[in-house]
Amino acid sequence: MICVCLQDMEVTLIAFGIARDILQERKLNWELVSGSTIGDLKAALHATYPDFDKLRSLRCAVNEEYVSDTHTVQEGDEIVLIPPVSGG
Amino acid sequence: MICVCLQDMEVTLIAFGIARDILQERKLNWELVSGSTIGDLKAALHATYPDFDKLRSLRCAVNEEYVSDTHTVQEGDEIVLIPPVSGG
Amino acid sequence: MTTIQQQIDIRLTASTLQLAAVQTWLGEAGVGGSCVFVGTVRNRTREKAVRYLEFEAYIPMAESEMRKIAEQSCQRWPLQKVAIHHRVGHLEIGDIPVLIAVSAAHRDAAFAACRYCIDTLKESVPIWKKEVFEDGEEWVAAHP
Amino acid sequence: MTTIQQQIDIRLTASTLQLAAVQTWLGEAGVGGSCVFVGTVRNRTREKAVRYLEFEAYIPMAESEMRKIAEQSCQRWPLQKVAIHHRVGHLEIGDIPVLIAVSAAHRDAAFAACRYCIDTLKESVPIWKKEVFEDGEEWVAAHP
Repeated sequence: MICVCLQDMEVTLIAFGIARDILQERKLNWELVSGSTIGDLKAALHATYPDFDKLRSLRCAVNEEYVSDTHTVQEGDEIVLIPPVSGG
Repeated sequence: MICVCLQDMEVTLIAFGIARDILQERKLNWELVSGSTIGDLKAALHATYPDFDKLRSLRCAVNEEYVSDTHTVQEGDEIVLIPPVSGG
Repeated sequence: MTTIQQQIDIRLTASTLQLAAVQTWLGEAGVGGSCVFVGTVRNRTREKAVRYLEFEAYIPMAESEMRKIAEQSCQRWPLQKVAIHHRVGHLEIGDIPVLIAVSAAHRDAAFAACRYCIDTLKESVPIWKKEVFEDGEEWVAAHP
Repeated sequence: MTTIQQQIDIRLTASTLQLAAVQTWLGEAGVGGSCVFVGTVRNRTREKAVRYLEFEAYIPMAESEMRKIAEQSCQRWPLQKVAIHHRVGHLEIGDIPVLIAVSAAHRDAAFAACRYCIDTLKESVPIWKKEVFEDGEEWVAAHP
């Protein structure tokens, strides 16, 4: 992906399970407009990687806690992409 | 106990748990009028051993199956006295 | 083809009950989930210290009632295996008097059947537990 | 005085899970009954033969979510001990991916809490299971 638009915040995405297969990376730097929410990030991910549309769900975690779509992303956040879990 | 009344049927009682303590025997021969039911036997036992009144329940089994109070006793039956069970 | 006999393991024994033995046995099935209930001899009943317990059983009928419970469970839920093991004789604090293991493709069935087995065992299986205290003894649940 | 930390045993490990280890641990409590749930790797999913499974976890969060589940259980029910153990890495058919053990004075609480733990674990703990077949592989439950 070549990102040519001007952005003012960078976060790190960490992907597990099928999310890692979709990104083809465990870790990926990602640029976002300042003030973006988790919902904004997910929309951008779905636009860039349409395979996310096929998942049953996609949750995100920051600091080892689930965060909702309305959560505001901070510069430098490590955002963990959590596709449907299947432990047990 | 001395049983002087005329009876025409003998069964064997087998007692477990607190029923054995009450009878002070594991096995006891018992005489009954022909055609008696389990209910009749239990009434006779309660009359002879009032400690049975203190139990939460008293069930009987014949041929390794529970039998109801209306079950008719047969000559020679082995009747197992089953006080409240407490396995597990 | 698995028959109901191969699925069911009933034991009434004076030997120590072991979870490890059940693990091996459950592992032989193509199971998804197993629910195991383990009873343990409690160290206190109504504030009196229990020194040890004696379990007495009317053995042939106890085995037959345990088998009935397992068979009823297999009829009522889609199960793969049911084990019902019970100790008799002398038990110390911490020993396992009862061990029930139920395996099924789906955990709903495993939980429901395991619960059914222990509840029904406590109602219908002719086994009696005597608690022995420092100053006496008592048949459990005999009196209201 | 038992604290909540002593009651809870959380493990996310690449080593074999053993029921026997849980038996010893449960035996230390003054328990009445324990309910144990044991997952087992199934040998068939939708008619395709599974060769083996790979479990991946977001380890720090998985441990923290497992601990939350155990703590919530202790708050909601009168429990003595809660163990939640989960495997990661390569698992063969018949291996145990998850083992949950809950002990309580009364079996109602043990059954309810054990059920809550496995249900909640399957919803919220970031662990992912990949089934590997002869002709491919698949992340379980990823797609609708």
